[in-house]
Amino acid sequence: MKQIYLDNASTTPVRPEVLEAMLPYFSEDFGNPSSLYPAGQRASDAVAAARATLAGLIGAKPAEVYFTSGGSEADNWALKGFARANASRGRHLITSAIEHHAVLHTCQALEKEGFEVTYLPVDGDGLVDPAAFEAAIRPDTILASIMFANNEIGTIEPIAELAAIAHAHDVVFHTDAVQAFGHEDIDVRALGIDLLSASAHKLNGPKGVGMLYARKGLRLANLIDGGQQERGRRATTENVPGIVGFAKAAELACAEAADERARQTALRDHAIGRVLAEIPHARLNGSATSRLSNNVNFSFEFIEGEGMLLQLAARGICVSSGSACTSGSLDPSHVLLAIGLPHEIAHGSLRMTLGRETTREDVDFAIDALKQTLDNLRMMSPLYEDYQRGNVESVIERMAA
Amino acid sequence: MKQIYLDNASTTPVRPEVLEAMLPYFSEDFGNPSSLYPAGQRASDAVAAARATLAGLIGAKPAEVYFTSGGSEADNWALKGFARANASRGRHLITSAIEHHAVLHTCQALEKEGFEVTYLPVDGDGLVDPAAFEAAIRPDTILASIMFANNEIGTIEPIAELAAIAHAHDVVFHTDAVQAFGHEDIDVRALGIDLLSASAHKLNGPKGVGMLYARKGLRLANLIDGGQQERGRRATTENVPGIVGFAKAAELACAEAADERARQTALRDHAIGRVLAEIPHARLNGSATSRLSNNVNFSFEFIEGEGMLLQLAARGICVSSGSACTSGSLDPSHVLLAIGLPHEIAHGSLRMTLGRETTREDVDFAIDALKQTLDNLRMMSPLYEDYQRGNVESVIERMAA
Amino acid sequence: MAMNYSEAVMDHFTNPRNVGEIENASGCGTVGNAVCGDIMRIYLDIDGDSVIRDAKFKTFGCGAAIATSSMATELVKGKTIQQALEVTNKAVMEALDGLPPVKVHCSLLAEEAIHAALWDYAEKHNLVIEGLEKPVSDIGEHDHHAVELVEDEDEL
Amino acid sequence: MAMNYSEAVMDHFTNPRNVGEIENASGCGTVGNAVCGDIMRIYLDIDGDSVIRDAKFKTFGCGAAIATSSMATELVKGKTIQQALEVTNKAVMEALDGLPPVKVHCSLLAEEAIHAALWDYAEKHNLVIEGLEKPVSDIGEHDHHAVELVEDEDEL
Ligand SMILES: Cc1ncc(COP(=O)(O)O)c(C=O)c1O
Ligand SMILES: Cc1ncc(COP(=O)(O)O)c(C=O)c1O
Repeated sequence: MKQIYLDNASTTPVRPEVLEAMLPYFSEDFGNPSSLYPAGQRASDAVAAARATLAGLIGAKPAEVYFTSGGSEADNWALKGFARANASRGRHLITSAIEHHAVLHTCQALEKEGFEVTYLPVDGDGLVDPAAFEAAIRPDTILASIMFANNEIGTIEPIAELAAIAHAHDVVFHTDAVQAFGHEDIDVRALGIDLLSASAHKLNGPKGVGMLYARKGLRLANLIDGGQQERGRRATTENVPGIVGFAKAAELACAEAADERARQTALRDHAIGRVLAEIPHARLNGSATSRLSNNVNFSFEFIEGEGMLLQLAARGICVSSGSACTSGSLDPSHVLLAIGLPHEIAHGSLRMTLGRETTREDVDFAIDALKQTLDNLRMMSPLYEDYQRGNVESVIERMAA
Repeated sequence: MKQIYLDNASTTPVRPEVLEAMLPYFSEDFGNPSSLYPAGQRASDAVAAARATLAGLIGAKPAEVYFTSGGSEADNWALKGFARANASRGRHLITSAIEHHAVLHTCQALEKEGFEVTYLPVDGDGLVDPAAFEAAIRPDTILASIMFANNEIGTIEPIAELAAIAHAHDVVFHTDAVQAFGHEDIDVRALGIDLLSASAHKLNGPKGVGMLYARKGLRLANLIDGGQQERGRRATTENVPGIVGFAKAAELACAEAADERARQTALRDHAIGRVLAEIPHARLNGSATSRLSNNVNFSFEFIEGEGMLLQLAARGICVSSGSACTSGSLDPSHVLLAIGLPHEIAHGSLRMTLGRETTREDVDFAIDALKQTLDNLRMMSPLYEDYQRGNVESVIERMAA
Repeated sequence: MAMNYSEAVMDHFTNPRNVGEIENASGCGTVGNAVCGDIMRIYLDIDGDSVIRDAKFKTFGCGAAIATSSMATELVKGKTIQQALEVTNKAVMEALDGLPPVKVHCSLLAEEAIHAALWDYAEKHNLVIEGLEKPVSDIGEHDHHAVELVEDEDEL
Repeated sequence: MAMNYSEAVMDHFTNPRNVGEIENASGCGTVGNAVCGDIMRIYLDIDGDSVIRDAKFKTFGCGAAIATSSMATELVKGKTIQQALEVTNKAVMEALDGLPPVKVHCSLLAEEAIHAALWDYAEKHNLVIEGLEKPVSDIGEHDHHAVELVEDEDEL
């Protein structure tokens, strides 16, 4: 059966050009970059070139880019590394309630180490309020971490504004840009970002590689101690093919970003328009305007998400409900709860995330399938029965009122 | 120019069968293993199969195997994770002076957190003395970490004996098996290993993936918090191709290990024999008997290592001096100093590590080139001039006496 | 963690048996709650000989919730009330060739829904069904935790 | 971190000029020590007009140590003593198209070795060479650290 992949926020296929760029480094130029002979030198040169490419794409210096095993490690390193190295200056951190678990669970781990964390609420669109952000800053606040764009509902946060506030109070600013890098334009200097996390597999690069940008001069405790790789700050034999693939993927993504943004925004708004027009009891989650061009997120009343996903999967549609990392869990998405959805409709949410290969036909096919699926599941739903009999009211209608 | 690669302890080329096994997971079955649709399910199944394979190869259960980004992360996680989670039971650790920096620098980081570490000396062959090990155990000792085999001099430690002593005193036993896995037979239950680190790129698998075996029931703090991957213990979207490649490489390596060990031991001893017979002022480092079958390590008097490496590289011979991670550093190898070499000859050491593709012709070619190189460099050496004029004596002769 | 559903579960999820309502059912029971993500409602048509002539269900919940509802209704159809009481969560799970640990609670919910429908039948007809206790109407929160622990044990 | 040597360094390392000894040299100086991994010995043949007619070296050390020795001897040959004093570590580095930061100390060593040979010449001939101070014979440990700091600055 034809598969329509609409889960690009979860992960993406490696582009052929990227795989091609990686291939020589598995079995030919496989040397250890730390070694002196040509096979190692070529690997070392490839890592240096990849570092320069990635640094250039975000307006940083090569020496400010550190390779990691992915977005999660970059988030952990930024928060734990900075907090632990700067604890003498203060033990308070600020983040938002809708961060990825790689940030939230890291904050919880830091709380166990004696740090205090403020989890800022967001508004109904998922936006952090700059005034509330400023109000949360205390004399002992050392670090703020606010994601560039949310992975579930696609909301883009006002990063430049938040970073400026942070700096006005001598607070270092980290952003998890895993969903934004390669999609939105990012210049760390212009935006005032001190620390930034990114991951290759979200932009048609390989899984298992990411990066942390850390502004020159920041003190950061190591997460992984050992050899002298990454200038003594992150040990392990470099994942040369992964690093090369990351740089290639990012280079291509950033070059095409403006065009893809325009194309995907049109597709996204087409999808949102059709759903709202054709499917009753549906609610768009996240901001309608400050939104990643590839993100569509709806809650559908009277049905539960996993059943919807499985039925869509049976029709060849690959989508997700909640974030990928928590699917399989029994808890509804913390992001949907944070934007004020009641549990019962948070359970019935669906995320469709477009990619560079997504066509209008794909989107239309998926929405047709979605309509059938929802009819099916609602027919089976005791809640819908109760609603139709007038025994309960619609939560979405109540929220909209 | 033909390249003769004799640096397999540093890293190895990915085998064609391994790359082939990995390829489908880049762009076809690229799904996120956490997702419910078929592309994700196939990725999830592949990770589960790889975990089962690797567990089987070391006599563990699949749920005791956790994937990491390499040997360094596994070492860091084992030591930091166990120490931090069990600090209430005691704050003393034991390790050896010849561990890889991924263990030694991690121990130093733990010392800064308030743990105490005993660095056991080794004998002239690089062996940890079990009696000294037992004597170092204190009532507050919680963890011992002794490497299975040393990466520079190839010495294989008496793991079963050390683990038994540790257990007799209720001390948990970790081993860095990065150099041993896929070469030596390892059964964690039979040997009494509680925690074990391994890395794919040392056995013809890909860079950027490793594993930590952690015996069921051990408490371990997370190093990387976030999503629910690896049963909530190590967050990040799984590096599916890397994991698949690791399992395939390990499976092949373990299947061939007995034959390769025999073949390489013969080659190794041929190399050692030729060097000792044909090159004056040479000293074999490491144990002659309890030694990895692929490791040859010599110190040559009157010359310095980097010059030797570069001249050999100019002749197409890829070898190393000290461990790969520290090449480019000015300090002589801590391992060579720990086995009692004076600085001046620690600087002149050479490691040749054989691989599955190494032939007898390769070894002979390399030794012929080595002889020329040493002649060259000694002719250039003021120390050799002094020695020939009778102004100084040979350190190696003095040590042998 | 991906869901590894058996073929039987997938079959009962994609082609659920006995979906629907029974007008003027002999007994009807609803268990679970939307906050926890699962609600099951089971309708039973029971004849004068205490034989369950028909069973229908409506379920709001995951794939496993729908599959267990479908299987539970299949299993009780044609059975006497006493036989139906033997359709435990284990029986439902076995009939479905097992469930992922995290989904075991769905089979408990199905058992409870049958019990709730029987309890409703008994109340309406002023009967006492031997061995039937008043079912917990809300089998949500508490149970999840128990199940998560089980899962942990199972996996480690 | 891999070594990124310039082509000039690699050339002087693989084909070093002026390797050897000068019997009855006018001056000979040795600097560095084996513990730190670098020793350089330079022999000078100086004529009555204070012109360096020949220079030879022997070096125990890394590729950069050998290349800087080779280049330093090349640079002083044919020069007067006063001109030779202008062959600083910077001059040697420039002639080699630069050195990796971690290897800068090798060029200092080469400068010191020339000075040591000139000092020896001066002592033997009871001369005072203007601008020449007694060279540090052991230019090892201390210097490494200074250089490492430089490298850090440079890289970040
Ligand atoms: C003994 C030992 N431990 C740990 C490591 C680190 O492994 P990796 O480079 O995969 O992090 C290595 C190799 O570099 C090693 O030889
Ligand atoms: C916003 C965000 N942060 C962090 C991550 C973690 O990235 P990775 O899977 O590369 O560790 C993800 C994706 O899973 C994400 O969407």
